[in-house]
Amino acid sequence: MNYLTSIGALPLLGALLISTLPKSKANYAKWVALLTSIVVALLGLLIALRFEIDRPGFQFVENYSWIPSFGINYSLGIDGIALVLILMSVILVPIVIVAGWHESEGGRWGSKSFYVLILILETMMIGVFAATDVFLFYVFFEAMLIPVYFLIGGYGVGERAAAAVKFLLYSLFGGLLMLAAIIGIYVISGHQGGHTFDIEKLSQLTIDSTTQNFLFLGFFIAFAIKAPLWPLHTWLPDAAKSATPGTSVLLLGVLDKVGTFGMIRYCIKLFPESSKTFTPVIIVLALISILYGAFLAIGQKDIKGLIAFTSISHFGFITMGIFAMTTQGHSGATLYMVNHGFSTAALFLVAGWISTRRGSSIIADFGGLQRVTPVLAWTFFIAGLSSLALPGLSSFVSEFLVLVGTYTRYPVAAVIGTLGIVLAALYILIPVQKALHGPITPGNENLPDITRRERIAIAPVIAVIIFLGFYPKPLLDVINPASIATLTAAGFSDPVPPAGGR
Amino acid sequence: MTSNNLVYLVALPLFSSGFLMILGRRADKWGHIFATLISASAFGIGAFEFLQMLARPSESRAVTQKLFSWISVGTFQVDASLLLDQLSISFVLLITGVGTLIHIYSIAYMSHDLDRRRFFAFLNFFIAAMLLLVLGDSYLNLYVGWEGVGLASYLLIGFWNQKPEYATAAKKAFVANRVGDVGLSLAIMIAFATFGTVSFSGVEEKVSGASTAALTGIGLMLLLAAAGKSAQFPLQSWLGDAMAGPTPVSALIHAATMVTAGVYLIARSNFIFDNAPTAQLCVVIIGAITLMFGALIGTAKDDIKKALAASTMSQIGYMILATGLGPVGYAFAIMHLLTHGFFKAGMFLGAGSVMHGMDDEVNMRKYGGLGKFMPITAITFGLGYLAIIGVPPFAGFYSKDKIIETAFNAEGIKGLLIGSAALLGALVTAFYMTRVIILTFTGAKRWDEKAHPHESPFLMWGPMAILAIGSVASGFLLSSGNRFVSWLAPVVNSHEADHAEHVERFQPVVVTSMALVAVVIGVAIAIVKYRSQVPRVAPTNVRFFTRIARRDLLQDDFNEVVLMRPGQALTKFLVATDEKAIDGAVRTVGAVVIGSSKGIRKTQTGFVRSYALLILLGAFGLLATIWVVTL
Amino acid sequence: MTDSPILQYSFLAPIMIVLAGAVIGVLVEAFVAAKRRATIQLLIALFTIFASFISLLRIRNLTSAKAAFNSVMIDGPAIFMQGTILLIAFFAVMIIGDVDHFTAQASAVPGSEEEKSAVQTGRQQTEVFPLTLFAVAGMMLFPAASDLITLFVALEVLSLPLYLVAGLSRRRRLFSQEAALKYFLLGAYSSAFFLFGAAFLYGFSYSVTLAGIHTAVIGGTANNVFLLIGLLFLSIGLLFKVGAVPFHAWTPDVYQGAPTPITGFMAAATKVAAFGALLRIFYVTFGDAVWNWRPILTVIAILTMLVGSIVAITQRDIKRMLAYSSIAHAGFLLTGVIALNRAGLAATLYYLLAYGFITIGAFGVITLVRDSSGEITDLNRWAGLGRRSPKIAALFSFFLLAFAGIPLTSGFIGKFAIFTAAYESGNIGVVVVGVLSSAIAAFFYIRVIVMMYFAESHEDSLTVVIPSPLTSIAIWVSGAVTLILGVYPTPVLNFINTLAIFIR
Amino acid sequence: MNSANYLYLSAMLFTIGAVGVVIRRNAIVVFMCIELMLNAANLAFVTFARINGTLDGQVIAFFTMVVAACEVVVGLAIIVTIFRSRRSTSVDDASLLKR
Repeated sequence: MNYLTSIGALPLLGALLISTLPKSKANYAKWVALLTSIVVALLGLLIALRFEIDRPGFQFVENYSWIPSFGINYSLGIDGIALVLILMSVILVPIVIVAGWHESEGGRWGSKSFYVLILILETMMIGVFAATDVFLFYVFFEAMLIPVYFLIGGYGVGERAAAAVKFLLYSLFGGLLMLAAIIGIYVISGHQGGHTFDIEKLSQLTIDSTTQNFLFLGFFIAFAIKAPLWPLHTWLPDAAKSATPGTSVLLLGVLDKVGTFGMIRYCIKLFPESSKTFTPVIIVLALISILYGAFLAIGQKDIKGLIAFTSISHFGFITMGIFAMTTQGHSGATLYMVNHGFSTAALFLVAGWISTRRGSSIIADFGGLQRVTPVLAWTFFIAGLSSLALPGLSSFVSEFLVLVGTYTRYPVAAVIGTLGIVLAALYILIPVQKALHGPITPGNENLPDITRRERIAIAPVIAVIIFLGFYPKPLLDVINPASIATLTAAGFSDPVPPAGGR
Repeated sequence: MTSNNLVYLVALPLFSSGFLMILGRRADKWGHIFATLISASAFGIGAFEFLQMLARPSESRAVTQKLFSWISVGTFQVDASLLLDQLSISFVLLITGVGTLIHIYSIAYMSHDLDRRRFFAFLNFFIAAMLLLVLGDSYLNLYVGWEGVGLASYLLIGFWNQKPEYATAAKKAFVANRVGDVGLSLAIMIAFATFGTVSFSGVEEKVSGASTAALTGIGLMLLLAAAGKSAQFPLQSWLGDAMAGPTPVSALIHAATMVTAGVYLIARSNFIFDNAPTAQLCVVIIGAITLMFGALIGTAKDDIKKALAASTMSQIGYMILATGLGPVGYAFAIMHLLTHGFFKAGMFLGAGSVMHGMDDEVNMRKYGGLGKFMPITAITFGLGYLAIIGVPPFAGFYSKDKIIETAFNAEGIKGLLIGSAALLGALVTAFYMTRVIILTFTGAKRWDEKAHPHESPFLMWGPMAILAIGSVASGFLLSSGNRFVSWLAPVVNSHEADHAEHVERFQPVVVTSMALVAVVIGVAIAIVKYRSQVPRVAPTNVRFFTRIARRDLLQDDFNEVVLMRPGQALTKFLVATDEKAIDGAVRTVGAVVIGSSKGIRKTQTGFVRSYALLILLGAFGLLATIWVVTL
Repeated sequence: MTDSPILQYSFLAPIMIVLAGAVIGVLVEAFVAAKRRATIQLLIALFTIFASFISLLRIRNLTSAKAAFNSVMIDGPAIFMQGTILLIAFFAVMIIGDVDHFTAQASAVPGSEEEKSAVQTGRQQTEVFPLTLFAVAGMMLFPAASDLITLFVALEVLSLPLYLVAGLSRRRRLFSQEAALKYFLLGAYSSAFFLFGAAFLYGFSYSVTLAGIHTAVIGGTANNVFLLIGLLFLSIGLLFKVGAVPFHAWTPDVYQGAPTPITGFMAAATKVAAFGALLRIFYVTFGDAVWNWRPILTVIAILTMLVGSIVAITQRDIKRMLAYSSIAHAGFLLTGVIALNRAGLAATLYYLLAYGFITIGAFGVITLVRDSSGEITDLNRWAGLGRRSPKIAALFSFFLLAFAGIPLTSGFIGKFAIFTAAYESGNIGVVVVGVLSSAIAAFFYIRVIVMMYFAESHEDSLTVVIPSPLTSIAIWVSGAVTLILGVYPTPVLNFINTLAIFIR
Repeated sequence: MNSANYLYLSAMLFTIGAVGVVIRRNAIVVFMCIELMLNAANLAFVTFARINGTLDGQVIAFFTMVVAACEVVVGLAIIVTIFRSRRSTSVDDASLLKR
């Protein structure tokens, strides 16, 4: 059975089904979408169960010739890193659908299009993580932008069109640079034993260092825009402010992970030498992202903008973990991607709910919500705690792993990065104080508390956040071999503690 | 040795807390009882383990329980695993014992609060986190509890967070704690980078192989962590504001247990500090500074809780000071910690009882002569008072006296300096505590006619009484026959120190006499000063020193000028930078492209002749180019 | 030495069928009643193109390639390009078939009584069909021509009818006539350059055949100055036709003024023909003088990509915008010429096919967006189209994304192939500029999508007419081809790979 | 006479034509300048044919004349139509399409 193709094609089928629904039955669209995404999520879990932890290399491999004249194959396969990211994506989609049950109704178009776009996006998300052919990856990488673009521009709020365009142009710019680099490495592969896009074969090439540096930059800039890394981040706050909460969750939770995923899968794997060369610069950029994102989050007046900037800070951690080139850094960064997905989802969904209720996302418009809507307030608080990496919640494990992994190789960077945790306390607790504590701001007295549907949506997210905080082992067991394999292939080994002894 | 019971110590209150939160209003009726029972049963487990431990020989008293593999990445292996040894059992008993008493007290104290159930859920959560802190077998496990108690403290300080200043106080406490947490994080990172492990036993085993620099680094970072959690200089400023929380919280968290976690951390890391003299010296200095700092603030406070908080800060300064004095100091530090836990918690509960009777008035200038109206409170408070100023045979005498003695006997000039500081601190302590007693319980009444001071109900005075007994007896019990020192010896490795050549600069008798003289002086000054009429409103034409002492020795002003304002300015600057410079740069690129677009558009004049000219010029241009290129 | 000429009629058949169809069209115009002319002309044109295509299919595997006494070279690339031109023409004619776009009487003064009565009585002149067929014939000959005379004649045969049809718009006739005038004057101007260049190539090599000139280039003994002048001026004529900077100035004006179906046809088919000739000349004839022309062509390609992309950003008229877009695409295609390798040839061929269909489809959609006074090309008035006619807007967006080279469209595969070829040949700088200008270009394609979907519409007069069945077929087939070539291009690529060798 | 001189003449004629197109306004004159350029090319063809002694160049000259004639037909048609609409033959008047 072609698991990966099936899981990728299922949402597409769902989308097709929805688009054939007659107008009179348009309200079935959300149910079809929900059912599809649940089936996909279950299939995702099945794949996870059948995944063999100890087997090296890609699993569930599928390989068909697609465009043989360019050596392009439709090849899929997942390692531990891809598996957990796919798993996160397919779990988030049904949650987003349930959470934003009425999101589709405020858009320029009907709800049918909304769910078609969401499901198409899901296919792309799965594809981008599962592709083992660089060309195929690129196809998903770029094609993914289109549904998001319409989701932001069509169903968002405020300056949605401008934000959508900004998002698309930034991403396209990065994507095109990557295209040039992809072409470059493809041409080189042609000189060394035949044109190919196969990631494994490409990683065997010998490339002189100048070329390698340029190609690396082509890939890296694309990923740094996606991730986003300072100073290429300015599209993200705008997009997050404008998009619907559900879209933002997928945008920050999944799409942006493609950037950091790409750094591991492509930058380091294909260009180990250049990765080494650029590491100092990247670590510095990551550090700037951590602190800068945190400071800007503190300075935000809009709750969605705040969450966006916290994400920039978190992506700084992830990037730092990746380029620390230690097992802890890599596994931590990968785990961080998953954890960030869930904690941002929780933050964004709750922020979205309260903004919808209040009709504003300006933090100052709230106040005393803990009295009015206690359950919403508490969920927001827990999500916030996860975002500030409180031990016992999922983000802590990953953030700490990243820091520890960085420290063993780049102590100064780790020390500076650790300062981020103080800022994290500020950027979470300041809005918590302003929005949840204090006297009830006039106009908020009668906001309704969480509904049953919202409970159903948020409960699994909170559960995952808490569970992974205490027991991240299932994920780490899957991630570790892949991290080690990446680092070994790139020629890195962990520093040995001087007093390690035996 | 392993034990299967340890996990329940943490799990029971944790579960109870989550349970009460999830049930919400449905548990309002019985939530407080449930939480108290849970806390009591935790004490029961602790007592059971303690008895078991007593039955074993001293070198095999520690028990462990491995729960599961928590984080496992490469060589970074951390188990969720608990360790109960002589040091942790002391804490477990203190936490669950005092904790249960305070639970009981709170049933009455919070009886009029609509959110009493939530309060108890938080208390249980605190108990769980604090127990995890002292039971974790590695720095990372400790860290979980460490931040957990920080969170509990945040939640409880901000329990009445509808008042903005309370919410601010909560946030301040959390942030200051986080600064300390940076220290703990870094200490763990250095430890892992140095030893390849972060468990206490692992680090202890390999400590000899580490460089002094690494150990000093770890030590200093641990000290930073301790300073944050235990309100030591320079991270002390949050503790006074933390009094915003309900008084039982102040008693439990901000007097008896959580704030002493720093002392625990340093004592637990004795193997690091013993090998890092520089770090040890810093510990001593910080302790000495803080004990003076707190004591001086205490002399100027009119708010009874803030006065007690300053006193707490000062007393923890003593403990920190003691932990910096090497193997002999640890036991005295912990002993003082335990006695302090009794008398300070007792006094806080007493303060709560006073507030309870005085409609939540906290200004001592509006008390006066309350001893008549609340005799039990006055007596229990008074016993705690005698304990804290160090009057024999009350508990504080034994523990503080040992610390002062050890301080004086430290090597070289250091010993004289810190000894004097500790002695002076004792004098000031006697002064300000006497002031509290005089202002509150004696003299003329200064309260409004509306107030009807009355004694608190049994549920409140019962725990106070028990704590008062502790304040009286615990010192003697612990110190007689060096009982506690030898109890802790296997943990803090003080055996060798006992045998080592010890320079006794001052005989114990001398030190004790000096201390008692200091106390008498302190008490006498206070009586002279406050015997006469005390104004209801604090006089403003006071000396410069009083003014800055009232302002907490300018600690908040310092933070505001040095950290907060620059931080806010930086934030504003960065927000502007992001908008103007970074996004601006992107927009500039766009503007340049659009500008050139408009520029080039102008060449499209619509006149066919100009197009022809363009072609002609193009031809010439190409001709010229080809000429240059090929010829 | 004078053998009787062997013309190889079977090779020439496709061209001759088209020419014959054109001549029949002229006769129909002369003798058939006005009311039925349009239908008959349309059927003749479609049938002609179809027949020509069939005859082209029959010769596609022939090995020998020379025809008409070595004047015409029916080799793989020529066959592919002829086929592409025929396909494009077929669908273009379908859109042209909606004669409402064309003036009833070209000779009538705009706004005159004469014109009105012609419209009212339905006396529609239909010269556009035979003229189109003549142009198609010229286009088919152009990439196959292998001597200077044939090249020149083909150039004129394809150009002259286009000059005329550009002026045939029914509405905004002054624009249309102006477009015709500009196109004509500048086209003639550039063909003078072409001819002058041809003269010097003849002077350089003393041969008029491309093969003969090639021999002279290899020999290297002849007068180099003549070669350079000849090469340069000849190129100017060709670069003019493809709309390369700085010979592009006519493009926006003519694209905007000409009747939209013609614009589509011109943009798609002329580009194929002109690039066909350009490829043949640079690959076959001057391939060994690459160091002489590559720097120039590189500069031109870079300028073309940048100018096209940049200027398009601030355009307010959709047709003008697509004109600049076509300039930018000419730049991308030039990178395929510069590559000078087999991959470059194959990529260019693929790109031309893809681009042709995208263009036909896009302009086909534009013909549908009208108000009572005719087509609306002002971009601001496209606001809200996505709400009013979601399907058409979606299709147009798809074409725009294909222009922009988003994956899963033919435009992406084309761009990928052509940049790969350029990179392979070592012209990495061109690739980088190409990529950057693609990014710039994305901006204005997306701007249109934003207009259609995200801008609030101000007026309601704008409607999308229900397309005639033929136009429908044309645009939806174009859409399908664009998708198929984007998702599964393998068969076409394989086919191209078997063909992509020039024969000298 | 050195046949190179014919080439110079041809080049001059071409240049005159090319520049004439740019500087003259009347559509007919512009068109005639283009014809001049075509004929300059013809002269070059014929000259080269003479230098080399082959006939190809002369044949092309004839072709060119025919093509030029066709061009005249088409061109005049367009110019006349424009004239009828605008009552002007100045190429500068036809400048509605710009920017």
